[in-house]
Amino acid sequence: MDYKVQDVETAFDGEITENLGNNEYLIKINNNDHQIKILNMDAKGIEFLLNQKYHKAKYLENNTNEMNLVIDNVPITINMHTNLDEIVYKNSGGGGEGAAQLALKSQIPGKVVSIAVNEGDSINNGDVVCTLESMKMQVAVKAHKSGSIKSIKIKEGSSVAKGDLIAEIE
Amino acid sequence: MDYKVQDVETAFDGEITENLGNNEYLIKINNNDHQIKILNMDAKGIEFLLNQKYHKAKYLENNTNEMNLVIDNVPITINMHTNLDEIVYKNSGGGGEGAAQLALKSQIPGKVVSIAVNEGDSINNGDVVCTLESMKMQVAVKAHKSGSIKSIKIKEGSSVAKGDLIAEIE
Amino acid sequence: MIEKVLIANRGEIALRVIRTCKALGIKTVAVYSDEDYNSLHVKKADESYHIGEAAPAKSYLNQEKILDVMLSSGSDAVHPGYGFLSENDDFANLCEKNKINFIGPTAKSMNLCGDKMECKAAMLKAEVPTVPGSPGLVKDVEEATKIANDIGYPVLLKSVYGGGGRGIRLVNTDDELKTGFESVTGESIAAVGKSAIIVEKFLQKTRHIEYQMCRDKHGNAVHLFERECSIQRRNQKLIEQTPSPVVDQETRERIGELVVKAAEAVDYTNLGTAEFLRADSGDFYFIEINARLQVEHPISEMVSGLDFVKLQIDIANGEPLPFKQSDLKMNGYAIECRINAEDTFLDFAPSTGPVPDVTIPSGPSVRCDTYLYPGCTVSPFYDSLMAKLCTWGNTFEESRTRMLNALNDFYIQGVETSIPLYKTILESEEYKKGELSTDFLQRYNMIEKLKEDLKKEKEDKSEAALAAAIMHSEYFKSRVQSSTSNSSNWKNKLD
Amino acid sequence: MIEKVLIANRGEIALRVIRTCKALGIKTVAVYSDEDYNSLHVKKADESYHIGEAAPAKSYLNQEKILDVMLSSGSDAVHPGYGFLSENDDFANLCEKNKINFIGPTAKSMNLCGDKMECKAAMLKAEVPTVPGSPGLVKDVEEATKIANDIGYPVLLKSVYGGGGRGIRLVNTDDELKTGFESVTGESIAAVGKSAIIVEKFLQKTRHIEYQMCRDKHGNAVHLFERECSIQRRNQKLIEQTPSPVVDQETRERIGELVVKAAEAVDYTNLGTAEFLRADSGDFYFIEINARLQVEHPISEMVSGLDFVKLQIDIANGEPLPFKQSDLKMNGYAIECRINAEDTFLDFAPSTGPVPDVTIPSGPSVRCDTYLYPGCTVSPFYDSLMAKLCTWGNTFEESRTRMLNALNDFYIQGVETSIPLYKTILESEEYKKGELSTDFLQRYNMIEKLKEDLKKEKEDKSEAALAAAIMHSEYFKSRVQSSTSNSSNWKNKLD
Repeated sequence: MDYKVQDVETAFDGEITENLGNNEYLIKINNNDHQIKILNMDAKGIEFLLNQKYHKAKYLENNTNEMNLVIDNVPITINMHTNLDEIVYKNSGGGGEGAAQLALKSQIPGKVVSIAVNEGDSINNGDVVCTLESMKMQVAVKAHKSGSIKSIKIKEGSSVAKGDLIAEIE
Repeated sequence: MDYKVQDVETAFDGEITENLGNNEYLIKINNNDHQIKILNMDAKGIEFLLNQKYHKAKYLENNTNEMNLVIDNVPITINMHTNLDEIVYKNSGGGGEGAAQLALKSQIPGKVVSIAVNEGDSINNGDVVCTLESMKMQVAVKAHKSGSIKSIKIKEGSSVAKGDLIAEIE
Repeated sequence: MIEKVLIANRGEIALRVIRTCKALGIKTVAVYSDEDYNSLHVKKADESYHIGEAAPAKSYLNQEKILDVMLSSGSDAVHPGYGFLSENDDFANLCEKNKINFIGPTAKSMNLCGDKMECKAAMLKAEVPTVPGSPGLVKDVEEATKIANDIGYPVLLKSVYGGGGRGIRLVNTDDELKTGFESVTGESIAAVGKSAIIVEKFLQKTRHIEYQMCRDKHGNAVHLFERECSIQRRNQKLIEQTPSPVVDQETRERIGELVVKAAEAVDYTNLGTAEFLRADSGDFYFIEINARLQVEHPISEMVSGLDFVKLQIDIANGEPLPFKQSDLKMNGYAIECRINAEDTFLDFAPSTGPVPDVTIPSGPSVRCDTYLYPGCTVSPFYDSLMAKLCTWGNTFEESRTRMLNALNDFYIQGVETSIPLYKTILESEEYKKGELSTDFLQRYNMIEKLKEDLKKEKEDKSEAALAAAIMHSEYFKSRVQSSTSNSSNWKNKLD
Repeated sequence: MIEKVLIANRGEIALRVIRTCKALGIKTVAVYSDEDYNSLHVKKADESYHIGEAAPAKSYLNQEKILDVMLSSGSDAVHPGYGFLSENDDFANLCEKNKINFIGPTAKSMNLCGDKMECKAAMLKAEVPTVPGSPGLVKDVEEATKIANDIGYPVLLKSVYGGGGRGIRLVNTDDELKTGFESVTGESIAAVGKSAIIVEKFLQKTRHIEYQMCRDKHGNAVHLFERECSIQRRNQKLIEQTPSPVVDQETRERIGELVVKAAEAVDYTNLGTAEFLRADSGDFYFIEINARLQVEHPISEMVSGLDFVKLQIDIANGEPLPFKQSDLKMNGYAIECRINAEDTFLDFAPSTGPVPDVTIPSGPSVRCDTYLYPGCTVSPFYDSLMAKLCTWGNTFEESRTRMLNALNDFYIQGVETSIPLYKTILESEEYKKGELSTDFLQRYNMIEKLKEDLKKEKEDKSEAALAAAIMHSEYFKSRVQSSTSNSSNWKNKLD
């Protein structure tokens, strides 16, 4: 089976090759043998020694061809496509995804302090759309693209959750 | 309803007198009013402010007329008899209970290092019956009563769990 | 003598104060908002009273309500912590009038310190050098613009009621000044309910170095050495250390004498902090007095061996200082990292929500002041400081490596934290060499370095992650298979 | 230079060693038995190897197996911790032969220290006073009885391979000596695989005061001050503190000089401890050298500011001591409580099993070295020490109250612990006044006091317990009732 770790260049090929008993297995990753000893395991996570070194993983949601897990506190997404070309890269810094979308969403929860634009205004990428307050800080929400404000979905004084729609820009 | 806290002299009378709303209640203990504010509660435990002071209780097993709980890390047994005379006192230091019984039980887990008596021997209260090893310590198990050894239930080198039968003394 | 203290605060600082009170046998009274009924300070105090809604203005800033609790609970003193009412002279006044011992400076002295312009005038009189800027409050944007043009951009706009980096903006042009003026006003009103602004020359490549002041009611004053707090973001401190790498014993004593003069100039009592900018030239400029216990006080406790909250209480009780300047010795090196709930890659935007699991680091010379516990919640209503992680070492290198260890041990599930950034900073050559400045993050591209570090970390963990993934897919299979096959040399291929 | 250390131990001391190695950039190799696969030292080390069954003889005492792991893992050094192989000169020898740097004294010096009689002879030669007793090993019970009658009962029987209070018995009569001889032999064989016994005069109302020795491979030696470890049960230390309340600076220096002589007399290298009995007269008698890092080393670290494991590694690397005696200053007061899994009321019998939940205390100047974590298990195969809780204070009173706070914060679910006893001891007038002796528990009826304290605690908690009970029974009722009645002024009587 082929694997691709997001944000990491190399692709991997991995399989279990032998059950050594006593919770120990041999696995092969890119043709290199590794020894695994499972210390604890259930559906939510696993603790194991890989080549004598301890690791702890928590399994988060996963679907047919993507697995999200946290290993040693590092969140990692693994794609299990056989066709690696299909893999969509995601950058931990946000940015890339949805740049072509209409929707400007809030990346933080907060209270709407002020709205800087009106419907129909034209706006440039990076212009301030509104200001949110959270944890005593004022945080500006900026346009993710240039265009005109199609609709504003928030009101001054209201609260928004992370991911809530702020405005549509077309 | 009448309550008796084990190892504590006074008996208590307690009831809920008023639901003040917002998770606050008035309760009466021995005719004194107390205010309770519940912070968290489920079947396993409760966190509350009693007269503005925080407490945390975990509920352990309880049967019809006895409730075992740990409050602020202090284990407490409450008897809910209406007839207080029936209450059996238990002392946290062990001791009293079962002094009339045949069974000498181990109060610790350990490995049997040596057995000091034979079946049929007569023995005095406090004499060493056997020696157990646990956590690198040798601990003597002593007779809980005077009498003769009816039977020995352990062997040298074997392991015993807490509560296991060591010998019967009659 | 103080016997019962109400702590008019929340979070780690409330816990910090409770801890010392317990050790001194002083009763503690906590107050809490709707948002905080499950917070640790409520659970650790001797008594806890609900004081209102989540928004600070309706609870932790509600002076009348807090006064009610002080009086009804029989508290004879109040500790304001930092933030909230700690530098509010109206509140200090209210306490004084009601015979509540306010653990801090007098309302009068606080008022003088809080009025940044009057304070500056007092310092000039006492021959403590200050930063060039507006001679007093500026009335409006127009006046601010005029002064900015006189002393030359860049300038800082500061709310005199701000503190901790809030209510402060760096502006480079007339236009920036205009919008900055509005947001500083807004933030200051949101935080403390009022606003008034001064303008100050912005010095380039400066270090933020501050001195712990300590003065009793009899006029005995000492300084408790310096702290360097140059590593900041948005003018808020992230990492502090003591001693400063650029303060030698001669400088320590020379500036220390100025600090004692500064405390005298405003008739300061109790503990406070005199903040300085150190220009690249080596000159020190007084900027302001923080008239309260500082967030970063633990590192000074570590090198002085003193309990600052005890010292505050003793001074509030009218006791004379038990030491002279010459009795005080600095011992070792301490570092503090402020563990914030924030997303470094979203311009340090707040990250809030439930924290199902947390592992708090410990070990030799590690101290962690925090309100976190497994199952707690990081609230959007209050500031983003979740924990103060401090380490001490016999050498700077020892305190630095202990901090790296402790950062690695610190696990906070559910919210984004500044921990990864601190690891990158502490491992950078610039930090190791003590090349600090208030623009450290930008100057040395720390965010970019962090990205590289995280990428490398992912690469390092790839094989282990893959192994975990393989065993996971295998887990269910093997559970199914185990019922049909029990071969100890069982072989299987995934594909 | 040491680059990779195998830690031939488990529990908190393995974690302690790993921590310093990490800070120094040295790789760590853990070993574990069947019982320990879920232990923290396995999870924190860079590599972890299984070495056998739970019983120490089959794993942590298995020299050949441990050597195999050292060689196959490429370890260039071994840290033995305390207990297990730490004072086994055969093992030190095995390491020396295989070019593994044994972090501790040479096999030769260890052998001399371990041979209590030869060690005593060396001390007498160096004019270090020792306790009267047998001039050498006693062959059998008969010889022991003769010597005991010569010097007069009570006497102590000691296995020269014992340590930490194991393999030691106080006997008052010929009969007691006979049974004591057998059990000391048994315990010593169980613990380290061999036994040999000496007889010593038992001094009345003595204090156990020990000195940290430190000597490099170039012959530079210092002492790192004393520790008083008088509070014991069954000759095992429970609570230690430094400085000792009866050691003033003059005494510290005078005995300290003897300690340096003692280290030289046995050509000791690395860190070790010279143990003394202090008679009520004020006289000090050397009893033995513990040729290893001591359990209670953290309190000496706290007052000296030094990392002892780093010091051990530096000395093992052949580095000269970086300080002279005159450079070393004692700073403040430190206390250690050994948190044992034991039932005080069952004559300190072991208490083992799963620990579903644990809260580890933290805070200013609190240090907790422990292998505990929520979900761990306390094993019956190894000793009962779960955690070492240490506090530091600028004064003795500050360290004492910090310890009481920390003991109150320490929650360990599932096993009996010595925490309640320590609270009673720390609150006793005798402890506060420093009236310590090795029979402290009996002399001041601490177990009885503990019973009273626990009874009072139950009384204090009665109302809260009752309230919890009432709400519990009502809980289900009100849930049922809430669907039928929502009156905000609802009244109900239980009966």
